Amino acid sequence: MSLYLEVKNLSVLYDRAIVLNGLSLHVNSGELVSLVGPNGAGKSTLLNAMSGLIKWQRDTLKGSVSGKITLNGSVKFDGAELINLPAHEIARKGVILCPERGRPFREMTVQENLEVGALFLDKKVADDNLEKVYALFPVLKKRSSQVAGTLSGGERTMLSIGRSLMSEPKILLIDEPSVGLAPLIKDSLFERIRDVQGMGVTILLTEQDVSFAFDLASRNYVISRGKIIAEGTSQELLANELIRETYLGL
Amino acid sequence: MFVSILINGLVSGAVYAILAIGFSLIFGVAKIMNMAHTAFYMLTAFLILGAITFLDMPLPLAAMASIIVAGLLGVVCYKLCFDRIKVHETAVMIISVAIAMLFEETILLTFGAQYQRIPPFVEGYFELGGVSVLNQHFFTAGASIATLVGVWLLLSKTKLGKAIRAVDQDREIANVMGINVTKTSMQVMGISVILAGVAGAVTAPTIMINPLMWTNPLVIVLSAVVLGGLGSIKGSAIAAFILGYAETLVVFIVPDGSFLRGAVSLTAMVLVLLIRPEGLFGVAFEEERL
Amino acid sequence: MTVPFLQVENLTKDFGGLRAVEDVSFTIDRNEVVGLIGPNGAGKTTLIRLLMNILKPTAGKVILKGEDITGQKTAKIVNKGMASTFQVVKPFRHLPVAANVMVACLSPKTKRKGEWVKTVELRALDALEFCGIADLALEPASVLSHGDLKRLELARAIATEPELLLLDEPFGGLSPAETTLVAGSLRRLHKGGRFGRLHSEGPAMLIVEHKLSELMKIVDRVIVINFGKVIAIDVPGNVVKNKDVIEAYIGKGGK
Amino acid sequence: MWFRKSVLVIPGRVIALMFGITLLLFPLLTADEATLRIVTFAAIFSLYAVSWDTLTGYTGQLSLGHALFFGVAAYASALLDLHLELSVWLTIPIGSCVGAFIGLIVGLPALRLRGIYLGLVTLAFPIILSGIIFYFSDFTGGEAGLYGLSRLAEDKITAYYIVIAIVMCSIFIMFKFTDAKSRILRTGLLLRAIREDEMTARASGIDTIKYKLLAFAMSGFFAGIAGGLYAHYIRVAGPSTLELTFSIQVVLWAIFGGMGTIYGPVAGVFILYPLTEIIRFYPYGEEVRFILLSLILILSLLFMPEGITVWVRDKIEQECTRCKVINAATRRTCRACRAPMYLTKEENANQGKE
Repeated sequence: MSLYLEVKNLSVLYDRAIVLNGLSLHVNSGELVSLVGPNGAGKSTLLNAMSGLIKWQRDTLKGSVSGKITLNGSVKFDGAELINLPAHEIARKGVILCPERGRPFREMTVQENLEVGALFLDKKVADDNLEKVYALFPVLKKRSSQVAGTLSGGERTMLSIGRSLMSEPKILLIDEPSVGLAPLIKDSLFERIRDVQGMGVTILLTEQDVSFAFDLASRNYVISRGKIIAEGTSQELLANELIRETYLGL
Repeated sequence: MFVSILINGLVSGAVYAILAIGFSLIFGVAKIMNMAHTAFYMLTAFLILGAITFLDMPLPLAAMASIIVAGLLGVVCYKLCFDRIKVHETAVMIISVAIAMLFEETILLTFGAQYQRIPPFVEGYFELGGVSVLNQHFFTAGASIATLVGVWLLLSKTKLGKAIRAVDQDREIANVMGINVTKTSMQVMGISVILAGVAGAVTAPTIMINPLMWTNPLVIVLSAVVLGGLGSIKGSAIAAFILGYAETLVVFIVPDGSFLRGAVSLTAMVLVLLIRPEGLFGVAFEEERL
Repeated sequence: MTVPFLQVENLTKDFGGLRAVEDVSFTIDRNEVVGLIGPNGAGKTTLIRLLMNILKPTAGKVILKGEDITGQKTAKIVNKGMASTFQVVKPFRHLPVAANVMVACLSPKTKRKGEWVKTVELRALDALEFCGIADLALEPASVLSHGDLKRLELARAIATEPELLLLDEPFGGLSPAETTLVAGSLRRLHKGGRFGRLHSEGPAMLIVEHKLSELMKIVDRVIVINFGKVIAIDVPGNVVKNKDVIEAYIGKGGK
Repeated sequence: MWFRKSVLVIPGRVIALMFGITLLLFPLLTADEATLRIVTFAAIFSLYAVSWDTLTGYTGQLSLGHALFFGVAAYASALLDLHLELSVWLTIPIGSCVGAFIGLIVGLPALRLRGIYLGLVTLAFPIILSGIIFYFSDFTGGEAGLYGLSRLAEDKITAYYIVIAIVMCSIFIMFKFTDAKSRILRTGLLLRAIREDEMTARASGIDTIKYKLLAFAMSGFFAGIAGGLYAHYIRVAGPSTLELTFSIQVVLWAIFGGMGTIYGPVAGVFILYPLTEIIRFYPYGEEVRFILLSLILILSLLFMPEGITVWVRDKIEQECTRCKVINAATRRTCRACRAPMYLTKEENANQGKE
């Protein structure tokens, strides 16, 4: 398996507050890797930094919201350096973020939401992708002309995954897919994520729900205070008493 | 009476709607409170006047050229001013006021302060229900509504339109979905100013034009945008029609009270906001209030 | 029969169609430390916001010291003796850390004759010292790290001299060593007394937390909620054995 | 001693002090009535701009219709003067109280609205009021306004000193009222807290509603003083004091000078207002003055988006990173804790690189 995505020494500072502290990790092609850790550990910040959002915030908002932002390190994807690319270029290279709670475009219909994902592709490719997404998530087809703001939590997450699939991703960065979902919906989402992986898409997801993440992923990282604390398969991590107690809270 | 209220309300409502849509587009996409928006409307009217008197252009050509020039000027303003300090939202707002002032004073200097007239696009008048209505009014209403339909088609059918709406609703997510937000913002600035220009061109023949004519519509547009719920393009258009009709009604009920026009629509806005702080069509998300 | 210190009756909250908190009832006594646990999205944070009236409950009552405080202003509730920390910390970013706490020291509740105006700075410093971040007092809050912000939030809450403290993930994002430290301070705080010029009334506490091992050491009772409903209220020893609780936490497979 | 320690060593305060002294000695420097008039107006408008800054810069309640307070007080003073023939020393305070009362009324929607929504609602009030004033033109004078008010004082120089004294005292009160570091009044800290995050302030037990209304009332009161002085100085209270441009003008001044600082709006007014008046005396000045003014505004905001005083302040003053005491930028060690200042500069530069 080839090294696909490699994050090296990534640091993010909001003013002088360190959110990511020289973090490194890698994802191989075709893998499903999970990133678990408590609130405020820096999971979302990591995904945002990889997808170019932090860079965008740094350049556009210039700290008007949360102070001066500093971003250092390297994110290599398929041999290309991403850290200095604007977010839309990163997306066009096939690294797509599914944000926490989906964040659909609320006032657009489900179908329009999906179409936005493929705006930079040809119409024909976009239509094909739409078919594929509808086949994967029949529930979205049922709701295709409904305004996205009225969707339930699970549907929003599915919509955001579907929206990312529209842009023919090579790697999906899914932020907290299971947050706030009922067990039944969690289970079906679990299956869908497996299906997406089956389509040949590499996935990096963050989770607070350790059992959900560990069942799904082939390899896991434990993150705490902006650093990777441990890495390994679910069995390895669960076998380690210290990590289980202090970081996973099991 | 009823017919003329209907027509006049329609005319002013449609024009305000065009202005309000342009304003809320650039506000939604680039977070710019463009107080110079209606100054572009005034500018276009005077560009047309200039093109007719100094360059002897035929009216339709003059109108087209003026709208395009205004649009280009808008993009230049965006590039030179707004884009460079977009972080400081208050500074952006003040710069737009300064730009509006600059336009106003330049026009004052070249054309003078007196009221001037632009010939109508179509001559003559028309009897309807016992009232004579100028054909120009029909033209203005028709052109405005055609523009509104055009904007609606642009926003709902084209790729650009979808990109604009996506950026309007969530800039960050639109960005990570592969949309170039900076480029879209500039395009929207162009579109927004062109809309203001269209509004100026179609209204100019129905009123006396004057360099100070941008303040009153600005107040109406601001209240329409807030009344409709900031960020809701549809809401601001509908609110613009409501305010347009409210204004027309006031003029009919209190004939010599044209100074009350602004006051009444603003009172309506204040009352609505007190009852529904998020505007008529805005959505309040309780979960996000903290 | 005595009136319980805090009594929550049938508290319910709807978000649009979603019922985030459903028919929650429980009581807390004056000298109790109670844990509130449950999986992500179970409604713990919503419950705390409902108690503080940051969100308006759809139905139900909150009774503090025998007085119905449902729907009263948040500031008024704080002045009646119930304070809370938030999971998402929002400090006054451009104000120094000390000033952040001083704002809480200025609330009417902490007003005591004569010494009030003079001791505001000193009491704020004492609160910071108690939480272990006195050395950062002059820095603006925007430079604090996540862990320090959590402690600032705690300092702000205890500076209002509460009788009941609602803590939303006080250990969230803290390292194990820091967690032990903060847990220790919470225990000291609960005993009450004076810390420098800071007066602690030995508040009762309701603690929302994910780090169960730490939590179980300091609490007297645990409330478990899932899908907005209370599924168990018991002493820590029994809760871990409760079948419903295990299922809610580990999931149906029991893996 | 206190004065030498905390005023004379800080360049910004030295400039403020010199400015104050210059204002007091101004009539000795020039006897030109037109110049004196410009400075008097600048003083009145700076009080007006400072009152806007208290509300928007410090408390974060965007007011786009500040002319309301100014105009209402001007009209109230004029009516009291013309109909009840009260003395100037009564009409201005009563007028300002009316301003404060109007502030409270406008403040009520502020409890539900925030940001640009609030700005738009405040923008509406003066326009609504001027509609009413035109409607009842018999009582209010309509377009021409109320004229023939009694003078502040018989001669110009006395009037100048009255205005300067009142304005200086008012600005000093507001400086104390909004100073977050003040040890006497705590309102400054609370207002800043409300601007930063209202929810956190409430959770700290602060009744934010009370303090927001207080800010509105204070702001209305001092804008009212400015309005009363203005009306009595030019002896007319007209609808121009309620115009939209007059509301926007104050925002221009304050943001040009630097929002959220008391000295910023003062500097903004004292730079921009005399400038627009002086240009008039030059050939073609009358025609091009607003063009020049807007160009100056655009350029200065492009390079100093946080306002001119903030830009200057950052050049001449520096905060010690250790003890947060303000030092002159030229100092090499902190005057309070003796920590080396140049080191902290380097530290700041290196911050991003670690």
